Amino acid sequence: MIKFNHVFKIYEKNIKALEDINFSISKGEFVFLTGPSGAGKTTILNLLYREDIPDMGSVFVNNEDISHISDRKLPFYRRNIGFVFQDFKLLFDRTVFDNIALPLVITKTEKKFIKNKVEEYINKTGLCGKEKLTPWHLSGGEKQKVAIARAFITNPSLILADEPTGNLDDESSWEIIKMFEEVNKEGTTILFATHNKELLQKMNKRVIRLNKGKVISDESI
Amino acid sequence: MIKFNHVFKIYEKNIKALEDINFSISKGEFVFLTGPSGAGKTTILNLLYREDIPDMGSVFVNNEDISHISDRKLPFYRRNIGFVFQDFKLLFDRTVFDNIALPLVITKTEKKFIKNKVEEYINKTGLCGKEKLTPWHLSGGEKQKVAIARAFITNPSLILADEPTGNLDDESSWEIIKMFEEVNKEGTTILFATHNKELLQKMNKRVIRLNKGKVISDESI
Amino acid sequence: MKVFKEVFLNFKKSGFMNLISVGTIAITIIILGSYFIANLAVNHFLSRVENKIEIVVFLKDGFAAEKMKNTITELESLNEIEDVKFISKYDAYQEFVKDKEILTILQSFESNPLPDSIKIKLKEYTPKNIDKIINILKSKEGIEEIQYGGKEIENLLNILNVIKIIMIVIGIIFIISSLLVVSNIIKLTIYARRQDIYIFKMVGATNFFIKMPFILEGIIHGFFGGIIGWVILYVIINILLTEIKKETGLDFTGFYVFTPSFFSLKFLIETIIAGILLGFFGSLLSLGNIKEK
Amino acid sequence: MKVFKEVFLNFKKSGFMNLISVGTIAITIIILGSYFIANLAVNHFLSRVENKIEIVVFLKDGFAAEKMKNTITELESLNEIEDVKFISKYDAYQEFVKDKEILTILQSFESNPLPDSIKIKLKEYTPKNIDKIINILKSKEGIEEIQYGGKEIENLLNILNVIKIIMIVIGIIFIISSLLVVSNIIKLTIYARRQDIYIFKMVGATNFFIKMPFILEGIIHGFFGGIIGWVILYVIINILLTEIKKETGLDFTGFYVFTPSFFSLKFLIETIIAGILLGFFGSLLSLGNIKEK
Ligand SMILES: Nc1ncnc2c1ncn2[C@@H]1O[C@H](COP(=O)(O)OP(=O)(O)OP(=O)(O)O)[C@@H](O)[C@H]1O
Ligand SMILES: Nc1ncnc2c1ncn2[C@@H]1O[C@H](COP(=O)(O)OP(=O)(O)OP(=O)(O)O)[C@@H](O)[C@H]1O
Ligand SMILES: [Mg+2]
Ligand SMILES: [Mg+2]
Repeated sequence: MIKFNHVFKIYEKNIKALEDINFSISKGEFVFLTGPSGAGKTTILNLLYREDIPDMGSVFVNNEDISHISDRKLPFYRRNIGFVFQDFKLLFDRTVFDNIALPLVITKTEKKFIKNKVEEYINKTGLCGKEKLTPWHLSGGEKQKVAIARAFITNPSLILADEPTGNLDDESSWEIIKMFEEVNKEGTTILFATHNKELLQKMNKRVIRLNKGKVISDESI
Repeated sequence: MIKFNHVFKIYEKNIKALEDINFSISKGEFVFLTGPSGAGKTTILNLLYREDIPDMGSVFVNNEDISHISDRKLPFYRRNIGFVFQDFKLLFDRTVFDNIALPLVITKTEKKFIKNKVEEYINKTGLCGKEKLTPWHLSGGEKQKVAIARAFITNPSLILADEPTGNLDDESSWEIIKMFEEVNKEGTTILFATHNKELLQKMNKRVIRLNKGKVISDESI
Repeated sequence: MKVFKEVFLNFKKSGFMNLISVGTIAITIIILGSYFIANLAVNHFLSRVENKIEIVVFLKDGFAAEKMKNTITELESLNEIEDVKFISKYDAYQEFVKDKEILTILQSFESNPLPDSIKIKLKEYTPKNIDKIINILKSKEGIEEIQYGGKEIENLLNILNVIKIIMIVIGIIFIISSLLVVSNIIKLTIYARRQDIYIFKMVGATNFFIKMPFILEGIIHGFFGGIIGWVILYVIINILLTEIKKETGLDFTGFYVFTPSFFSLKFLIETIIAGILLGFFGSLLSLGNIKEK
Repeated sequence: MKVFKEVFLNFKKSGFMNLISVGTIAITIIILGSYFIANLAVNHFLSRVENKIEIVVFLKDGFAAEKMKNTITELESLNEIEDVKFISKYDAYQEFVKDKEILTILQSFESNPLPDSIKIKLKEYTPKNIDKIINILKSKEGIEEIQYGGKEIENLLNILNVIKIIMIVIGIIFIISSLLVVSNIIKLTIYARRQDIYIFKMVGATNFFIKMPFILEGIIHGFFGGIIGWVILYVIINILLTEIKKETGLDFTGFYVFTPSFFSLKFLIETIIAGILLGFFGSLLSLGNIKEK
């Protein structure tokens, strides 16, 4: 489903964020992405989301080189992907409910359906009682939960998660991980960037290790 | 040095963020603050920084009820405290160098001194080579390091750190922790909010545990 | 429907920016409105001055009035001419004897000393038009003298025309300025929300979905800005007219620009339309190059 | 020094917002400048009209000129009066005989039929002033007739005064509007940077340290806005004058408002000062209620 083919990403001032990245992920896989700070995890996820394009090489999703998606089609490409951003990217002047509902609202989904769906994910992530608050009034972990719920709500076929448990305590983390496992069982492909060693060990999934923009290992533990 | 005396903080919609909080911290202590997401850790740190004032009870710092600090004196109170914010609060249109230098610049410190100091902390946090980038171009962990360096640069007598290792890999985390221990040995009081159980266990310091706005335990492990 | 909800949400959350946007449109409407009224007044005065200007052609005594008919018909067919009137020496006499002093003078003559004459009014008193008519008249027989005020009148007309040109230029400056200011304000409100726009793009919103609320918002702001601008203009002008009446005794309230019916309905609708257009084009101009992040 | 660095940084980083702010000030300067020039021109024309108005007092024949001296001195001492001139019947004759037609008429008289007269110019031609002078004159002996144009002139004067009041009101509207628009723009640029302001407060910056850069920025924007506004105004007016000359043959370039020296120096300095004041008060107004976060 996903294929990185000799991908390079070099930022201004000659910062080599990615150097010759090659890997493929099949449909339905659950893959962890790890590596020290600045290794290039977020960069890889951004390339997959077409937030950025590679300077060399190509990124294939469903056998399509996504660098060639036109601006007009881009929104529709993104709608198939759920992205839990590392910095959450929430709308600070909308309520938790509206933030989670956003991906459904922009596709003009039926109101009742939205309501049910949002309530389902508010329960799953443990945000009950916070529906009407805006992110200003949330704790760090609560914001992260909103970001996660928003990524799940459209039942996307691919979920990109950038350090989704960085601000969560162990208990919440495991509940969130359970959500990922559940949708993964139903066929959703997952690419999960994390620093959490305990998580990597306990989950026993494929792990792609990055360091300084290069893949240094790609194996199951 | 710090004393919470029957402190309550109730937000709109009757959200009890803190309920009857009592504890004291002596000068030079290193105290961890832990608890699940939404327990009230950030709220406690915000009260100490006078970003917010308690609805009931009082917070004493150096035997002064900080609710009574006038708006004119507030900036000077804050200059004695280093705060590593959970969401970093960096200036996105200034370079890493300028962000770290900010607390010194606003006190009109000598230029040369600023340069030396900033370079020292850029080295310590491992941000070498990123001085001239703006936070737009930093990875999550790098942003966190900038936030930490900024909090340390004024040699404050009190450092409040809100989940300062949430976005860092293990190795960087330990380097940062070493920085905290170092200044603590020189007499700086530290209040450190974290979810990281491993950290709590290895450090063997006093830990204040919160849950749903209440102190549930306060002991050394 | 969704789009309206977006607009409503924007309204609620950034009350401060709405105020600024509506306020700016109101101010521009006040400026444009004052200009519009001043322009009407100036044109009104100018046309009153112009209406008093006429070319008078005195005809040779004894020249058959019948022969003159052709000339008059020819003149009437010209584009530049508004009105041509033949005044016989008898008519002129009747007119003049109304003044008693002139009567005594006229009575000292044996017969009526006044000539037949033609009065010509032009549509536009440009030097070019005047020259053309004079030249035509000069080519005709039976004309004793042509009176049109000469250099004096020409100067006055020139000044009037200059005033007209200046008013048009000022009008253009004002309209462009208003559009720029309003679009600047809207640009800034969009800039202040660039983060939100970025997030919308990130979750897969189409450009249309993102831009529509801003355009609707511009229109709504224009609507309210127009109404507010009109109210303020109305109050200012009423105070002004009362002051003028007190100060000089002149009553302009009867002057057609300020009649209540005109001012309170047609003008209200015009200001609202102007406001809406300002808001619409302002937001359209600003959306050209949304920069997010 | 630090403050200047802040200002410079703000400049560099938000080029887009600077452009909008400078542009808006330039636009306001253009509007205020056109108003200013229009106002000068109007006042110039009005004073030319007023200068032609005078009160003429014809004296009784044979009344000793010596006795009139007292009246003249008394008139000269009045505040309302600009100038008083005695014209003897001999002077008047000399003046009139310049016209040949009148000469023939005058020669038909045995002696000089013209009376002695006094010409009075007022500083301000308000109905009140005119009434006062007329009443004083009426109380004097030896006066045959007072001529001041009567109702006609009074109406003209009223209209001139109305025009003056309207120009003043428009001026006030323009200045207030400009200030509001500029302060709105600055408010929005501050709003767009509210997050930065919040962070500054969080690290312990004083209010003065936070506000100073905005005020300096306002002043600098005003400076550049003033210069740009002046350049555009200069170009527009030059094009306008050339057009007018082509169209009507009138050459206004000699008219004192537009003389190069005036326009290129005094007026330049004035627009720059106006720009700076706009920027300064605009930012001061906006900073009153900084809302951060
Ligand atoms: N827009 C950019 N311009 C310049 N350099 C960038 C940009 N974005 C990222 N970088 C650099 O690329 C490198 C990789 O960044 P990336 O965000 O992918 O790291 P990461 O693995 O996500 O780290 P973290 O765990 O800290 O989030 C970093 O050194 C970063 O400074
Ligand atoms: N401004 C606010 N208005 C309303 N509720 C608030 C506000 N700030 C915080 N809260 C609520 O207070 C509670 C405590 O929040 P706090 O940020 O202190 O949690 P925390 O312990 O820091 O959690 P985390 O580990 O997720 O950062 C949360 O339930 C949060 O929703
Ligand atoms: Mg990252
Ligand atoms: Mg927190």
